[in-house]
Amino acid sequence: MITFATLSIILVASAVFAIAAKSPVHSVVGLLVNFMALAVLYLSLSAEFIAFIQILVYSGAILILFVFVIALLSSGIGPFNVGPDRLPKLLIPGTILSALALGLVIRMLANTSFTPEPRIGIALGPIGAANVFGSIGDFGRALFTLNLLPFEVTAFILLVAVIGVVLVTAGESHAMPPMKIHRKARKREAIVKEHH
Amino acid sequence: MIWPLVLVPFLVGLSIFAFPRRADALATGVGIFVALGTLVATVLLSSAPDETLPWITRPSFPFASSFHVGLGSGLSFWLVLLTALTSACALLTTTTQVPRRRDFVAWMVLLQGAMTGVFVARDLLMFALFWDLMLIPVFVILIGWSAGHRASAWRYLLYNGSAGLLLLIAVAAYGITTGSTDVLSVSVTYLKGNPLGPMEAWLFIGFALAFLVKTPVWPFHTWMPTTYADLPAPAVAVVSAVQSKAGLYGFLAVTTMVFPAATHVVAPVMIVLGTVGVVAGAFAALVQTDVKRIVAYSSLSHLGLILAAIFTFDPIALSGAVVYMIAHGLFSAALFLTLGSVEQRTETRLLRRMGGLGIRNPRLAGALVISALAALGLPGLCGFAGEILILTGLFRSGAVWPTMLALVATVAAAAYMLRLFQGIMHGPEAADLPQRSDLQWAEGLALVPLVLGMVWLGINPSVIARAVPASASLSMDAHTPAPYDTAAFPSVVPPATEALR
Amino acid sequence: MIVPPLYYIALSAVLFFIGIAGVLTRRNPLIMLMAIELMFNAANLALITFSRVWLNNVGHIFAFLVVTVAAAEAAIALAIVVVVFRQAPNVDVDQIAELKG
Amino acid sequence: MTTIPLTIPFGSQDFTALFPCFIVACGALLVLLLDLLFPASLRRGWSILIALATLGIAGVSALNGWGEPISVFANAFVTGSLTVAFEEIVVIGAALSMLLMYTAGRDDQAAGAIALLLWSASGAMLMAGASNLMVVFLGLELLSLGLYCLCGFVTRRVAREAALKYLLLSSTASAVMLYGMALLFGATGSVDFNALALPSASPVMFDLGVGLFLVGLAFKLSLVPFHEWTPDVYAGAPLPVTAFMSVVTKAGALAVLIRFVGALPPNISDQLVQPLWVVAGLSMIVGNVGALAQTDLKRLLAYSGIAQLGYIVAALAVRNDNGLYSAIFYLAAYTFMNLGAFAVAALLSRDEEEGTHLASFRGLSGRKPLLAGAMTFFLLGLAGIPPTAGFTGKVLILANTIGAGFVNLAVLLVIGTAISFYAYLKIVRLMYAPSFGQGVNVVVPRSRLPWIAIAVCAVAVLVLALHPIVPTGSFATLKSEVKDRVSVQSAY
Amino acid sequence: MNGYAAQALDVIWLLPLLGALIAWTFGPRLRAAAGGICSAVVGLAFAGTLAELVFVSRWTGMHWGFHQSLVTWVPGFTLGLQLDPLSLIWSLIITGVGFLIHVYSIGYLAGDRSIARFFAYMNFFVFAMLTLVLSDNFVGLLVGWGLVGLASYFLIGYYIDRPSAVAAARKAFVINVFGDVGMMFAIVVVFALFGSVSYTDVFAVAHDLPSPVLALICLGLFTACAAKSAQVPLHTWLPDAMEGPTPVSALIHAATMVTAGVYLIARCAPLWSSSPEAQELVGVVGAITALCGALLGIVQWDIKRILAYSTMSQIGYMIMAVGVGAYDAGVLHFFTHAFFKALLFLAAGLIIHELANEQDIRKMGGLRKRMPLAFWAITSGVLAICGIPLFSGFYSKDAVIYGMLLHGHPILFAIGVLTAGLTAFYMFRMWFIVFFGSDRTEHGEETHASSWTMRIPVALLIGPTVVAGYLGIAGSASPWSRFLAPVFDGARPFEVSTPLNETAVSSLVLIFVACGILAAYLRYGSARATSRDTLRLMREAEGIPLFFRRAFYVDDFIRVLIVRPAQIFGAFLSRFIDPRFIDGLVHDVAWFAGVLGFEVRAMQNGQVRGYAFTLAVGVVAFIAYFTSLGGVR
Repeated sequence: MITFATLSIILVASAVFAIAAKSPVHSVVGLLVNFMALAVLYLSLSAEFIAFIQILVYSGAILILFVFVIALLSSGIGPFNVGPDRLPKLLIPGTILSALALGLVIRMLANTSFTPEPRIGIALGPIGAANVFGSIGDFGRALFTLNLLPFEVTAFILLVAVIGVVLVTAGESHAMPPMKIHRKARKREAIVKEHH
Repeated sequence: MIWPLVLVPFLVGLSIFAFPRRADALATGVGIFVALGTLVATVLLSSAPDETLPWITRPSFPFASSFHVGLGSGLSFWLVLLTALTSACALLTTTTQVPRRRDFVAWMVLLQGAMTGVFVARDLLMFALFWDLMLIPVFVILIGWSAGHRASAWRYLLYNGSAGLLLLIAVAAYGITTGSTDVLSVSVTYLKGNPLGPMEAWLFIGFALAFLVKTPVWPFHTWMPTTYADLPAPAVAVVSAVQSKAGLYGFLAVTTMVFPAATHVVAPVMIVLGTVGVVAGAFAALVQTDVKRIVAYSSLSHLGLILAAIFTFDPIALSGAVVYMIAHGLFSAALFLTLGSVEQRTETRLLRRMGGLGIRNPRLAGALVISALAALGLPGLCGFAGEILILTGLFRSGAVWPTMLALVATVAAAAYMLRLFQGIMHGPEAADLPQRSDLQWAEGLALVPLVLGMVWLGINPSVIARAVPASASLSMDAHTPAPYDTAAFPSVVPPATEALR
Repeated sequence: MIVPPLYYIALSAVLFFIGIAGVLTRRNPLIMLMAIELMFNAANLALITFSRVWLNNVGHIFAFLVVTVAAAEAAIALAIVVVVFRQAPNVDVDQIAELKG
Repeated sequence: MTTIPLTIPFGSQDFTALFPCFIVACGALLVLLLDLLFPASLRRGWSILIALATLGIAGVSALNGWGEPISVFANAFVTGSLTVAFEEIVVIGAALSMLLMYTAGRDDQAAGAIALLLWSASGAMLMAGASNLMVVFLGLELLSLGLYCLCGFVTRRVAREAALKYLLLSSTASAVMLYGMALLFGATGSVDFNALALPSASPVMFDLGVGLFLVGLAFKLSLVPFHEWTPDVYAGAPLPVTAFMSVVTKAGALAVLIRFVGALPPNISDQLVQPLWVVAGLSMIVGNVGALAQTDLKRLLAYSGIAQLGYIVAALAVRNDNGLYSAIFYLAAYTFMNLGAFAVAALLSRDEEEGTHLASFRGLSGRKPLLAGAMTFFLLGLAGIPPTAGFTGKVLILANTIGAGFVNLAVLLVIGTAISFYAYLKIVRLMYAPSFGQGVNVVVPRSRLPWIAIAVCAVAVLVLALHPIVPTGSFATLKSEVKDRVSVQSAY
Repeated sequence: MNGYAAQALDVIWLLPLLGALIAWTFGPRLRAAAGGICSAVVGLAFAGTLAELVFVSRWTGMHWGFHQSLVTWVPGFTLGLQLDPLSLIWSLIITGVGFLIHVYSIGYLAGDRSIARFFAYMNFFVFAMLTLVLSDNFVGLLVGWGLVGLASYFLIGYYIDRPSAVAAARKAFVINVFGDVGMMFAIVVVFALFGSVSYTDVFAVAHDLPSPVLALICLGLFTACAAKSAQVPLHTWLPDAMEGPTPVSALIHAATMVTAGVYLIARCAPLWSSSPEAQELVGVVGAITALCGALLGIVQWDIKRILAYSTMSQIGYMIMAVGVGAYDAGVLHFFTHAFFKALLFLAAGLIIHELANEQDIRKMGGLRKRMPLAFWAITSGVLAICGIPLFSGFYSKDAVIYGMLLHGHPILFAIGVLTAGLTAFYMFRMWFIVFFGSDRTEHGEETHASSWTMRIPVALLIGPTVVAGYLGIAGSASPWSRFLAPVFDGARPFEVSTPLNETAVSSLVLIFVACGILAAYLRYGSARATSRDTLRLMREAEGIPLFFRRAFYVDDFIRVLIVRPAQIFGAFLSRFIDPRFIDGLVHDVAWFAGVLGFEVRAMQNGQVRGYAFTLAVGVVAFIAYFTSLGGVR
């Protein structure tokens, strides 16, 4: 219970930090903490394989990708600039709306009676043991037998990701020069015209 | 064999679009040929049996519909004839009056097909299909060939499109309630055994609004003056002659059959609306400045009278209504066609800028005056034949006030029709008129059959007077069925006699 | 399970709606994407909790698939963000509003 | 430590059932591979050809599944008439969009784009038969991920913007849907649709799960108030992608919706799906009203699509075969009418500029009468004016909704349609009004392929209107599919 | 023979139509020849009618003369023609006088550009008038009734480029249509009650009708009479109708068409005889018309308008007579009036023609020597109209006036006598001013000589003007009454004993006539009066009270009370109700939809966060709904 409480506090705090941080890099750090805490929470739920995946994929791959992009976008034009806020009034309603929805869901959860009847298919066991609920063996068997179809579909999803990214960015290499140069060129044209 | 009456115009109309761009004469010729062919074929097919093809079937669909066509009721036959005749005449006049003739002719032929479809449909859904189909040619002609502002096209669409949707929803509801929409050739007794219950009122309202708008009847008429004024003459001739009959045909042949109870319940309302239209149209026509609007408002007046007649369910009035429907078709077509010729010569539609055209165009003046006289109900011409039957029926069924008001409107009709005719043809010649020759052969040829029809119908309306759908004159009281019997015509017990004695 | 499962669900709900709030209030597309990742993770937490409760490992499979999809989506999303904002002076979704009406 | 043998419990029947879906996905690989072999100038043409061939094979092979529903892959996927119908719509939509591919991107991008399009299509086909929350999610993502990229693969700024907007909003909606799925899983202990009808461990959680799931579907179907992405994304995306999106996404989501709603416990499902009818009614009005003021064909069709999907969802309010059939019928009609209109726009497009601004339709009847006629025909169909499939479809929807007592939906449909007349016929006016004839350059299209699409669509719209006959063995079996779901796969 | 005669009836009836069609179709080529053809056609018809007279006189015992069916009009009901003594009399006048006037017109309109059109109209009129009188039913009657109105309209407006003619024509037609409508109403009632509109059927049961119904029918019919025969207050078109060429005035607006009302009442005698209220009404209106016509005739200066008012006044006599039941007298007065009024018009036409269309009598004077034929013709006509013994008018008018007394209407009798005096005054006023005194013409040199085609008809008409009345000598025993007996036998109302016998009445009338003539002589004819002519006449014109000059303000009343309100009502409907109210409502709805469209556009502001917000609102709404269900199972 204490573990759960501690993790909850960490999770909520890091999540709030992640979305409230000024700088995206701070957000990434917040998110990193969040994902780590989640992985611990998964362990407490006997999902050891998912916990590893969580750290590997999320913290290891996705967040690094974010850092990359942050670096890429801020390299040429300095730190992130923010333009004028077109919807300045959205901050408070947005927050209120989310809180309202959360309140509704919490109220629902508070009033509900949750009576699952666990199926006795596979036993719970300590983390790290083989062939217990949540172990790699258990997971792998399920993935490659009954859930073969979803697994195969993920192959195509990853293919789509690869080809899609190539397609989107391939267009870029042939694209117009960056806007600044473009603008300069236009200004020059205008000056030439004036001279005429 | 009835199918070609509908299909051929569609196929030909579409194929005309594929003609070479400058093939105006060819297109017109083909269009006229189709119309005349329809005319001849209709005469030959006058006693052809109904034909049915499945369309929507159960159980995959909630109700059954079929492509069911027939010329059975005499009214359909005459209206199809009228459609073909006016189309042919209108197309003849396009030779001088319309630019981009190939496309125009194509749309006109399509319009003819759609209107024919409305009149031969024996299935409610098919009826609704052709009903909505009539919208588009008129709309396109309004935007493509109208002289006026484009608002008229939208107004036309707004009124008629919405009303068509009401018809559609009512047909759909009818289908789901009864399981079939193929009912227009079923005997009325069968329908009496299958009441729609409380739904009948709502369904009838849907049908009735569509019919009232299309006719149009006061107060659903405000689309009409602008539409009639802006449509080119050949198109408006067909629209006013035939399309306006679709609504009346609907009341006469459709609602009486499908919703007999509701139709009888609303009769007083309809008579009142019709009568208001009679008066409003007549007086409004007195003060119009645009010649086509004069005729438009006069149509409102005449069509209102027919509506009132239909809802008396009196055999004489119904005969009159049928005669007057055809009569109105003839004279309004002739009026608009002549006004088209006039507009072409004067290059204006404003009455105050016209005058003296008859001095150089005596034949045009002759055509206009005969049409105008038929319209104002001059005894001996077709308008009178219908009018007196209608008034007799109205009076006989106790509608004394409508009769009186209709008579007042007739006086007004004389005033506005003469104002129209004299304003155009008489008086000093307008100084800045471009000098054009008298009626060209095509225009004249187009008017001849219409004028002959007006005279013939005025002398001999009995042929058409018989064409009352059986369901229309059906009395609601089961004990005194009054099926329309020609032999019994003069000896029908006059209900008014008792009232007066 | 010592901790009632609904607590986990409540926690996931909190994370989920923090994610939603992030999408609604932030203008930096990267942070919006992170907020969306947060929402996916909240759903994952719920899935894994339920999986544990029902002792049905299909929730794990589902969570695994979600992680995979999230990775693919992140890749695509970041590629799009890069091509959209590389030329833009501001990394701010508010400025990307050429399409409207 | 015992090793449990790893045997795959699926046979040829399971794989055959998914063959159409797989062949499309593999066709994409083929396109990518063969792209390396062709000279640059021919690449696009060959890619399109291969894609069409693949889709053709898929379309034909899918017909095998027609008949009784059979569940495969441990009830992750269901074949049968319903699935086949949606698969065919997806295949046709994809094939017709493929014919417009000449209008978008450079030749060297074509293969990639076509591959993505095929993968998206396969995602939608997966959704057509998905009967498992996971498969739904994966199908949805396979469909969407490809589309994010396709929206932004051309260099126009608006296309990129569309991609970004689509990405952000769609991901959010996916997350919401995913959360709903998690709740459903929690309430039922299973991801199988068949478990939905069982008594749930927490009814309230179940309800909320249904609600969030429906949000996700409503977003994909672009129903109000989840519609706002639609106009912007349609307007920004390249023309063939918009065309594809407007049909295929909807077909996939609709299939899921039908199956999901059918799987809900009958005694409470009315309450659970009620918001859907509200949303459908709102869509009819907002969609048509929004279309009134548009000046771009793609935006107009986006709003129109919002409304049309409103009609289709309204048709589902009737919980029987007739309602289902009318929805599918209307979807098919919408597919052809919509894609036909896009095909016309494709013929008006130039290299750098898509011919979707309404101004490019000015005086079209004078320049290209046949094209104008076809466009008029499609627009009439969308407006529900005969003789088009739109008319027949609308009659069926009206009859069904009225028959089921949803008179208010029928009335909203009629009001919406009346409003839409203006929106659609505005284009007809532009094409036929004489004074607008001048000032528009004649466009030489890059390819005449869209003509094929136009011809197919026109014929289909007419034939569906006049001969809407269902093949034998229609969806009469769906009811049993819905009811006999008491036996839940014990494997889960 | 009877069968042949009946078959010939439609030939007689259609001959003029044939002429009209020929003249209309080939008009431009025929030109002047059209006059010959059309006259010949009418002449033929006249000959045919005369031949029919022979048959009819042989079967005077038969009740209804000949009958011939034509077409089935509506199921169960056929239109037909019939020829009985009454219609025969009218047919003779129509074709006979019509023939003369046709011939006259050849000369009168010689050189006119569209003379063929004129003759087409004239022949068409003859056809229409024959339709009116030969029909055996009310519908045919109404057809003829309408068509004569049409012909009259065409002919009044013959000079289509003259605005006053066009206006006069329209006025005449509209008022006539008002009459048609009245008849239509009557027919509607008849048709609705009896299911038939043939005379035979209707008259057979006329006596059994309840009197309000009968009165209603008669009222409708009388509206038609009043409009067609220019009875007060529907008379205003007649003076204006003089815009037409003079032969038209002679034929239509004097001899035949305007007397159709007389025909109608005579024809419907069975109805009238059964309805005392209707008789009363008709008699009173006729008397008022006779008096008003005479009064207004006094103040006119246009020769044709004088004759027009005199026509109105004389028709008042006829209507009065047939109204109260003196059918023989009324019809006889029609008969004689047809001749002498046609003669007067034609002779006036001679003058007008010679003076190059001058119609103002103040600009005439002293024409006695210059135009002897016209002088003698008009003199005989004036004597006839004033009822001087030996001239036809004496017999017919006295019969009318005596008829008033005979049928118990002393007040009408008094009016009749008074009017006779006034008639003498205004006719002789015209006579003196035109033919005596100094020559005041302004166009002395530009006169057109009248051709023989004009002179011969005038000369020929002088004969019947004198002798036509002799048929009516000896009252009910006269050949005239015997001839008409089959028509009116069933409808002869009661007669009362009179204090005065016929001779005394004649003497009384003659005294009044003499006074009138004397007054006219003193004011216009004496040497003293003629010495200071033009100026005095002009001044006298100014002195006439406005009340008379504006013809009792009837036109103004009609304009203010009917025409203007109708126009205002129409404008209100079409310029306010339609666009503002009905269309406005629809327009507002459409406008609202458009505004909503722009609202939707405005909401679609391109901000992705905004879209997300909307989406979130939807999500929250869904959450709220689904959590509120409470998990009911």
